[in-house]
Amino acid sequence: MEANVAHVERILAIFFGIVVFFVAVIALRNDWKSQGIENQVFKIMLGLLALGAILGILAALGILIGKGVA
Amino acid sequence: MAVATVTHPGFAGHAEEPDQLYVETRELRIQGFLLFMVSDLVLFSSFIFAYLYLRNSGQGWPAGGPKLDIALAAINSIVLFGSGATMHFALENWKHGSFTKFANWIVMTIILGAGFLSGQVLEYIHIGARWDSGIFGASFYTLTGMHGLHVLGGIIYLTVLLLQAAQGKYTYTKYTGLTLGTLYWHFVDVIWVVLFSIFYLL
Amino acid sequence: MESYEPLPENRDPVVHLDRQFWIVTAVLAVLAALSILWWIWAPITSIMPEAVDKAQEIDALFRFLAASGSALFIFVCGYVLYFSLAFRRHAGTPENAVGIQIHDNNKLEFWWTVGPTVFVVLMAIFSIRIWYGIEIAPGNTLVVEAIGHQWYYTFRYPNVNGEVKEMHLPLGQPVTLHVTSGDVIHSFWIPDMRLKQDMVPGLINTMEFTPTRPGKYEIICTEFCGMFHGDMHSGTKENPAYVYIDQPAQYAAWYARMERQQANASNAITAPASNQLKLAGGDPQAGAKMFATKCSACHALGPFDQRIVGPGLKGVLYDPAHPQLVDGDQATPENVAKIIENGYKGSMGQMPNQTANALSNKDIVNLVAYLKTLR
Amino acid sequence: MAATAVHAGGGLADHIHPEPQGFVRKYVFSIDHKIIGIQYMITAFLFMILGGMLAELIRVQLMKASGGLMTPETYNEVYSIHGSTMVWLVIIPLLTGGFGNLIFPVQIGARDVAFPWLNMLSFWIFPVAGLMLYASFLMGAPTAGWTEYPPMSLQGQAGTSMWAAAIFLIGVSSTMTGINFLVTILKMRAPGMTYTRMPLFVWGQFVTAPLLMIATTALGAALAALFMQREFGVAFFDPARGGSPLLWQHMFWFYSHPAVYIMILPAFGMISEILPTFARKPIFGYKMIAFSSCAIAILGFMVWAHHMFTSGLAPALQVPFMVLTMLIAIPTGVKIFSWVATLWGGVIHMTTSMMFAIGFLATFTLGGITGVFLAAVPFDLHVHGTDFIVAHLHYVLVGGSLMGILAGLFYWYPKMTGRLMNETLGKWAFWLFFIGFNGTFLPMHWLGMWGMPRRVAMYDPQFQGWNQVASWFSFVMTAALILVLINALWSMRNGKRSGHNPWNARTLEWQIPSPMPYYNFKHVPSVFAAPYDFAEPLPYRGLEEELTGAPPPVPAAH
Repeated sequence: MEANVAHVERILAIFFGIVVFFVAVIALRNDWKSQGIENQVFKIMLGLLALGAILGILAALGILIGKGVA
Repeated sequence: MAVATVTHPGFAGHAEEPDQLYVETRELRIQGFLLFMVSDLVLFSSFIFAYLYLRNSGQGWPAGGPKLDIALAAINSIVLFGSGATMHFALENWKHGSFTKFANWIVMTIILGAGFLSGQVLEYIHIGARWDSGIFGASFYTLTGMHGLHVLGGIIYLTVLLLQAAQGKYTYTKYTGLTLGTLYWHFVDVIWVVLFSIFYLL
Repeated sequence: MESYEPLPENRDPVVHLDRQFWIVTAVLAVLAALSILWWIWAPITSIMPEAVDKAQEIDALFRFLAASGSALFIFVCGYVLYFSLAFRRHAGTPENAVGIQIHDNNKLEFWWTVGPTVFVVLMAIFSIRIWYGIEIAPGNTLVVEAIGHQWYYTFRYPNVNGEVKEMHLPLGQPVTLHVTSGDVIHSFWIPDMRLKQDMVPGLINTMEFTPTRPGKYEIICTEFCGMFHGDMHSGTKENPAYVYIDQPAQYAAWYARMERQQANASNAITAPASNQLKLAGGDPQAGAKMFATKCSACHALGPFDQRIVGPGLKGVLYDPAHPQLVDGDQATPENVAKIIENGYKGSMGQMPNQTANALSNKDIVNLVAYLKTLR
Repeated sequence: MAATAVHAGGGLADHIHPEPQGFVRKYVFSIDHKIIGIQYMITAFLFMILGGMLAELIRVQLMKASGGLMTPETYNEVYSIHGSTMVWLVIIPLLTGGFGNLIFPVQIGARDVAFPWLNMLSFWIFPVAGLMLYASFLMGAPTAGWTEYPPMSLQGQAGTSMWAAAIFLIGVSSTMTGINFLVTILKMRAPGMTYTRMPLFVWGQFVTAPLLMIATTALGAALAALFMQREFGVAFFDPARGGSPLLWQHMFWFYSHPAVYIMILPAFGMISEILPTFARKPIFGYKMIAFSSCAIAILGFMVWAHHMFTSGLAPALQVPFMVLTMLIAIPTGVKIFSWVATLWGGVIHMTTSMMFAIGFLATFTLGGITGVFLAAVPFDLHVHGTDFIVAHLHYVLVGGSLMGILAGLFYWYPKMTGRLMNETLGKWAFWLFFIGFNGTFLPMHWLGMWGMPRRVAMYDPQFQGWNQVASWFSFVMTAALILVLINALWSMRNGKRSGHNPWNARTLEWQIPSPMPYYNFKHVPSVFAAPYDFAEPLPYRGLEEELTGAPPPVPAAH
């Protein structure tokens, strides 16, 4: 049972990770030309969000796993 | 008046500068808020430094052994990152003048944030280490706890913003408060990218 | 608002340095030269002897720093004094008189940026050279451990069981001194050696030197360590922890006496059997793996004196030099297991316990089995 | 007057609010930066009296080698609170919250700081935190010095946690001040006030604000970790559970090294204002002074581990920290040389303020030179943790920061009260202070080198002679400070009326009445040059009505 839950979690994470990644990238592209300091910060944030989504996917796939993780 | 003054270069460009008292303009507030975020970032960075320092100081890592659940962490992180995306849409919709869409997206953001928090609670129950058992527990609970408090604060902040927006405090051209809320929420997300990496992926 | 007519300047507006300025400069140069000469020949050793080889180098650096620093100080203060007196507003000067209106002098500013830079580079090179000299260990050293306590020092010597209260060093023999603490941070400073290291719990700091002058020297604690920090120096009656630099023969006699005394004293100690683990059936290979991941950060696989944070563990169960463990118990497998289980906190520093190190009982059994294989 | 017409007719003045009338809104919970600055100063000077009393207790205790006045425990409490008070409750608040608030918004032609309410909050946290710090005396004060190294501070009495909480709160206040000042300088400069036209005091605040904002938060993290370990057993600094006592030292000095620049850069700015004003001469090398402040601030973040040369830092780290620390000597040297050159060829008005500024040059130079000594690791191995350090840090903090503060007090006092401080008393105070200060701290240089550790309640009797010298001179220094205090209080009522510009100074704050009016400027001025050309007309436009005309138009309500 425990393993099944983890399995479902991983699949969900991968699926939604891809969604979040693309949403972030599209938002970034739409925002690309906007001016003003807050928008510059938003762009950095969206880029990092996309990066985070990739990291999440990789973790769920078991490609990137730290030493301390059981 | 001396004639020389008028032709002095560098003067022409500065026609209208802030000339008021107690009116905090959008520009000032955003600037100040960004600086607040910088100092908050330093707070997180200090603890991240502490964690990495202890981990690498040759005193026997991992002391107080972590048992982290990578699957839970992955889905939980994606939930939080997703809330960043929904918050982005909320602000975009406000800019385009749609209160209903804005409200929907911000409610979704709040729900996702709450979901993340419950995921964190699950992780806390799941984990073997205690905060006083060793440096892993100390760093993990301090950093994720601090982040969790930021998320909690963010949820309250967004709720207040939603209520204020519903009461008509912001207009479709004057919405500095909403911008700040979005900035804050993004900040909380992005910090989690770092924390997720150093605790689960390193 | 001010008036707009040109204001009277107190001097010729052409920027030039007059004769008076150069006379003052010459006087200051003489004073600076005198101060440099003073620092070159200052009788430092008549106040504080240089007890070890490194002290001479540090004093040389100090002479260099003090000489250049005092020359600079004389020039800055000399000019400040001279300008403030020479350019004082006199009674007759008009109220709206202004000084010479210069803003910049690129050449001058360039040179007074380059000057300190050159000085800093010189000083850095000098300091780094001396510092490497201090850090690099001479071969064939006598290894001594100094341990700070609230509020006294103890010392450990190879082949001497337990801790001794005085430190004796043979003249001319290179010494490696490991310092650590059993409770809070202390510091180990012998002014006549010009050397100092903090004694940090959980950390071993090292000093390397060769004694060059026989005598009795004070040890002083300079890191605040609690109520009687001020009494933690050799001048106190309770724990006069002096360092004695002896002639080699004298030292040998003292050392032999210590070996005998401590051996007799230590036979009295009996090992308490507090261990619950069944040590039979440990897997040395699993233990070796566990050692590499959990222990090797702090423990070397070398002799006892080869310390990283804790002592080296090669042959810890068979070591005639250290028949006792750090907590004073005899070196039996049970007692080793007890230390791994409970951790250690005492004069030799600190070691995390089983829970903090995330070791299962099985791991401990394996580790002990592995340590048994090391001879 | 075209400019005036633009300002009067531009409608911008509409934002001016009526001045609050009730005592509480006007003087207690005020959001006016000038009132807040004065509040900071009064509070900080009160804490300075307390901290000074503690200092005298220390000196009396050290008159006898065996101690005698206090038990070692009490002595440890006394010097810990003395250090904490002077650093966090006196020098930093005076330089940033006090003089910063009072002067720099006016100097850039602003009517207030960017976030006046935040400014009020910053101030009110400060006395509360100060009282908390002193409340720790009742709970058993911290005893491990102002640096509170664990594991000593983990053993400390209950008040240590209170201490950590108090300093954390002060940190919050400092951070808010830093943000506030930075936004103000970035966004609210008057038209034409470019970065190279800002007075150097503004530059001092401009480089200090990021330090306040960034470094203080790092200290907050360290304090939070200490608090959590003490109260909840969270294992950060406990070697038995894998923690490291050195972690605290890293986190603490990452703040506290920039903090020493927080404590000196604004003073540099003050000196850079006072010297040209009284020498009637442009500051020499304006750009180099501004640039070197930036260099010091940036380098300041990279040198913290030079406080840990004996702590067991990895040998490979010591060399870069040593070299970077020595590099700070270069911008500092450039500043000192520029100030000395500013004196040359001037028409020097020897006012009390100028005497303090010149005294600053002498004592700060000595403090700076011994600072370079300490950067050299081999020499530091000898004197670390001794009275030599005490001498160095007091030469920098008392001979530097406090001299700057006193110079600034005499200089800007008219802007607060409209009256001048008494010059005769002031000159007496200067000479007593200068002699007393050097007599107190100069002997500590050789005491430290001979083997006198710092933070000791009793010591080797061979050092008693020089310690007594230091103690006697410290009484002279205290007398001087009391004289300054009496002078300030007496002059509030009885000082000579100053007029708006008693020193003939050229920065903006001197072009408006003393004490400064609620709105600072009736019309925000335009600026077209740096303020240091004493032979030229003033480089401002739009100030014609400041001293005479009608008050600014005030709407009924907002």
